[in-house]
Amino acid sequence: MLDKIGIAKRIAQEVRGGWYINLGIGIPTLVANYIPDNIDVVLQSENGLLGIGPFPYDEDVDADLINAGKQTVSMMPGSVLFNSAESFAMIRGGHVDLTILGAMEVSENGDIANWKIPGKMVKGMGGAMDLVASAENIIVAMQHCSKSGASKLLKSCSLPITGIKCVKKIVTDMAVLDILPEGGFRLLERAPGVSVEDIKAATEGKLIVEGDIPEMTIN
Amino acid sequence: MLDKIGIAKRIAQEVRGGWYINLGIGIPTLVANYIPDNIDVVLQSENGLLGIGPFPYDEDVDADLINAGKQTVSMMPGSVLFNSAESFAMIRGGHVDLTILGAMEVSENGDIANWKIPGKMVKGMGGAMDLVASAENIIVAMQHCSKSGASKLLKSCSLPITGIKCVKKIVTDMAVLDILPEGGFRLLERAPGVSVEDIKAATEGKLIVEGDIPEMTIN
Amino acid sequence: MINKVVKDADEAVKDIPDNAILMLGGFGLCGIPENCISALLKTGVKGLTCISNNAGVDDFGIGLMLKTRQVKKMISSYVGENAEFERQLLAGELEVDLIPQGTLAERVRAGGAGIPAFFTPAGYGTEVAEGKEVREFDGKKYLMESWLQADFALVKAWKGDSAGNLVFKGTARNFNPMMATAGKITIAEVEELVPLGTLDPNEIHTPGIYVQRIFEGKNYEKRIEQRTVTNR
Amino acid sequence: MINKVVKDADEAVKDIPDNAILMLGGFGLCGIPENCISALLKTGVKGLTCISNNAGVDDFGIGLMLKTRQVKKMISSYVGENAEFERQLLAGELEVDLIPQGTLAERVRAGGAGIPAFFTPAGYGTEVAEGKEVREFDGKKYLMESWLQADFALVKAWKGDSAGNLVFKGTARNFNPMMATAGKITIAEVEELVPLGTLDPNEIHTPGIYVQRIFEGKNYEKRIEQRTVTNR
Repeated sequence: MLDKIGIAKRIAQEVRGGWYINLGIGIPTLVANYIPDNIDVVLQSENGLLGIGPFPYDEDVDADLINAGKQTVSMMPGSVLFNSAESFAMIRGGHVDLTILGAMEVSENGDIANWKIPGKMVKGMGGAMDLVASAENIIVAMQHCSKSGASKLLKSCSLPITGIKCVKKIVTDMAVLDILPEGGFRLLERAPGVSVEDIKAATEGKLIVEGDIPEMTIN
Repeated sequence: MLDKIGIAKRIAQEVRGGWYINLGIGIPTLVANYIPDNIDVVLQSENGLLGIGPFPYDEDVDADLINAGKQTVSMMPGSVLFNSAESFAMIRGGHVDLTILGAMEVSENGDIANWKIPGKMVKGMGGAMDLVASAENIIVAMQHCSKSGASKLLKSCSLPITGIKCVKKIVTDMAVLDILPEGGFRLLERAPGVSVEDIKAATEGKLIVEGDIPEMTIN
Repeated sequence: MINKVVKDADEAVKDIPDNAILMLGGFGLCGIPENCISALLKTGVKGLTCISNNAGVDDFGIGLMLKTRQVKKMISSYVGENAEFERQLLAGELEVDLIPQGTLAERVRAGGAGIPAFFTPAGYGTEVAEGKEVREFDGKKYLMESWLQADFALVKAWKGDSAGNLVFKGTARNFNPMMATAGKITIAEVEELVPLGTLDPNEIHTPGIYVQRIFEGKNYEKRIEQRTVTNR
Repeated sequence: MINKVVKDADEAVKDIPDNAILMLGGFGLCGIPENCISALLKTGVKGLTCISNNAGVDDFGIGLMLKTRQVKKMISSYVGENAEFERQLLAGELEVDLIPQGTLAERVRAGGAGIPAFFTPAGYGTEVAEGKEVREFDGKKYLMESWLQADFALVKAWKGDSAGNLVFKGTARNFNPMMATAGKITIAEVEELVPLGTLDPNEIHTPGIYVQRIFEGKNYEKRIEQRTVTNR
């Protein structure tokens, strides 16, 4: 089983040089820490920054420079600032190459639910609906099961959805899977110490297992 | 009868302090020269400049600073540069208070034709269709009649129109007229030496003459 | 140039009436019109509809106006981090309209740009699509969304001049430029009111044509929600 | 940062194929991609569709590509000042699609911003409205207009860096920023390629995310169409 950092590390392996990437709040934000230095990517923050740098040193903290998670950040040489309409023009216009975000549920046809739980206070979708409706390449970082052990990889989402048929790949604490165009979770890799049987048991949606499933390599 | 400068001077009297104004090519451009210094207005050029200044001194000419008529211009303290989408956002969004433009024909319900003559090479409408469809306040600067003596203030336009029901006021070499909401050219002023009878004879569309029509005062 | 300077926030907001529709710039607590909000607390105006990406926190930003019950409705993309907000919402004392963030930004831009409606893929297939026209372009489904306009837009900039030209700083820009275009009356508060002609015309983010009133604000707190640092 | 620098115009445009759809920045001869146009004259690519506000003059700008018969179709708002253009048009050798200038600017912006269609009042009631959907909002009539995208967008900026960030100068900005967003491949030529990190992030007009190739151009002529001066 992977911890959050393990999931972030594994997702970092999916990143290719030259990509512009939007990272959601939570585990996705951690991914930035594990992208190798020799891979040039640019991180986009939907509140208006291209080229998110590391957290600033204490004396450099600037209240006017935050990421979409409202954390103070820094800029890099070549960073750009812009307004929110321009930011979502980039997103909707397909200029962002990869979106990584968390999810509460994913369905076998690629639907994602991550914004609303009936009966709980609804905080809003923020930029998630724009991101999932626009991105060509979406990787979801999530736990395979809820705390009570229920699968979060489902035939169809039980929660209100954020977008339909949009998720391309999923990295959970147990596995890496992609979603086939015709539907279904195709198992690609197992987390260390997790068996195919474990994953089958933890996946409610259609799981496709073809051939030997290798164990992930995480440094 | 007014000459072009006379028309420009008369239109300048319509201008009020605090207005943002778009001036078309030709006579409208001349209007800027006759706005009194104590009236603060800002001229918008649809190619991306707010705050058009005078033509530059010879040594200050900059190929990268032109107006919509492609003439070299200067900027003023407080001028702003922007792109064409922003420029027409200002225009379409109703932020420009007055548009002054030329016309080949105007109809008694406020239609304007100023972009195309059948049989002649069509050069295009430029920004004219956006301007006339968007502006709340449009003043047309034009000759009352064509060179052959035909009226250009018509029941309905014979040329392809640029916009419908948009012209509010017309200043010609013979008269100042406004267009009534229910249709019709209401005569407001006569040019020096021009009689109401002259104007009646030169106006094909419905002309409304109420009471005494004063002669214009032009300095 | 046209002079739009007013004395202070009190003068700038004094004619905002009950039940006005407001836009307020900012993302979280970053780039919010702090002075205008303080002045509205003083005027006590009621029944406001606030279009703002977020709703502040309990004791800062729009949260302060929620506490005084001046807000009738929020139009936002995300409204977490606010206990009083949650209480009023669950008690049915507050209306909330949640809109995808990019759609919100674009609807505000459209409001300023004279575009009454446009198509976006955001929200297609979700409950956000309910009641909205769906149309397919090039094999993909889109929702029709309409413009948003406000009686008053309250924006916060870094620098500004008497003509209303504005420059923002860092990510405090966010929704402020679009909102500046979409208010019938746009009120800009700036950290520094600079002499006319000192802003480079090529570097102005919001042209003064969109701004009706401008003043230099005071005592900016600029509260940070998540102070994250790298240790040396 | 991602490095997008290519050697020169020849390298930048060498893969533009026959019958490509191009966007070319500029208003009149102001802010046009002079180096890219020269390079296209050399490649001899044919059958081009050029989306550009204007079509140059007989011996400069797009006019040069008209002379060599490389252009099949122009999509523009105004195409005067060009005798060869007129000749080809009247002879039926050239297609022309005339679009109101604001609609052109907004359609290009929409192409870059993922908005397949929007409503504008421009052209309602005129021949521009023929075949277009008309809809009423708040008592006013609007036309539905669709996005424009290009295989290659050729833009000209003042300064740029290796990440493709661009700053324009004066009114040479015009259509360039929107076109930069709407090309599948956007090629930027700049007067000065500056070291990464020297452009102020707060003053960049076109974020590098939109630009795929950038190079420093040479020998800019910057021809003036109407030299108007004030005498001392």
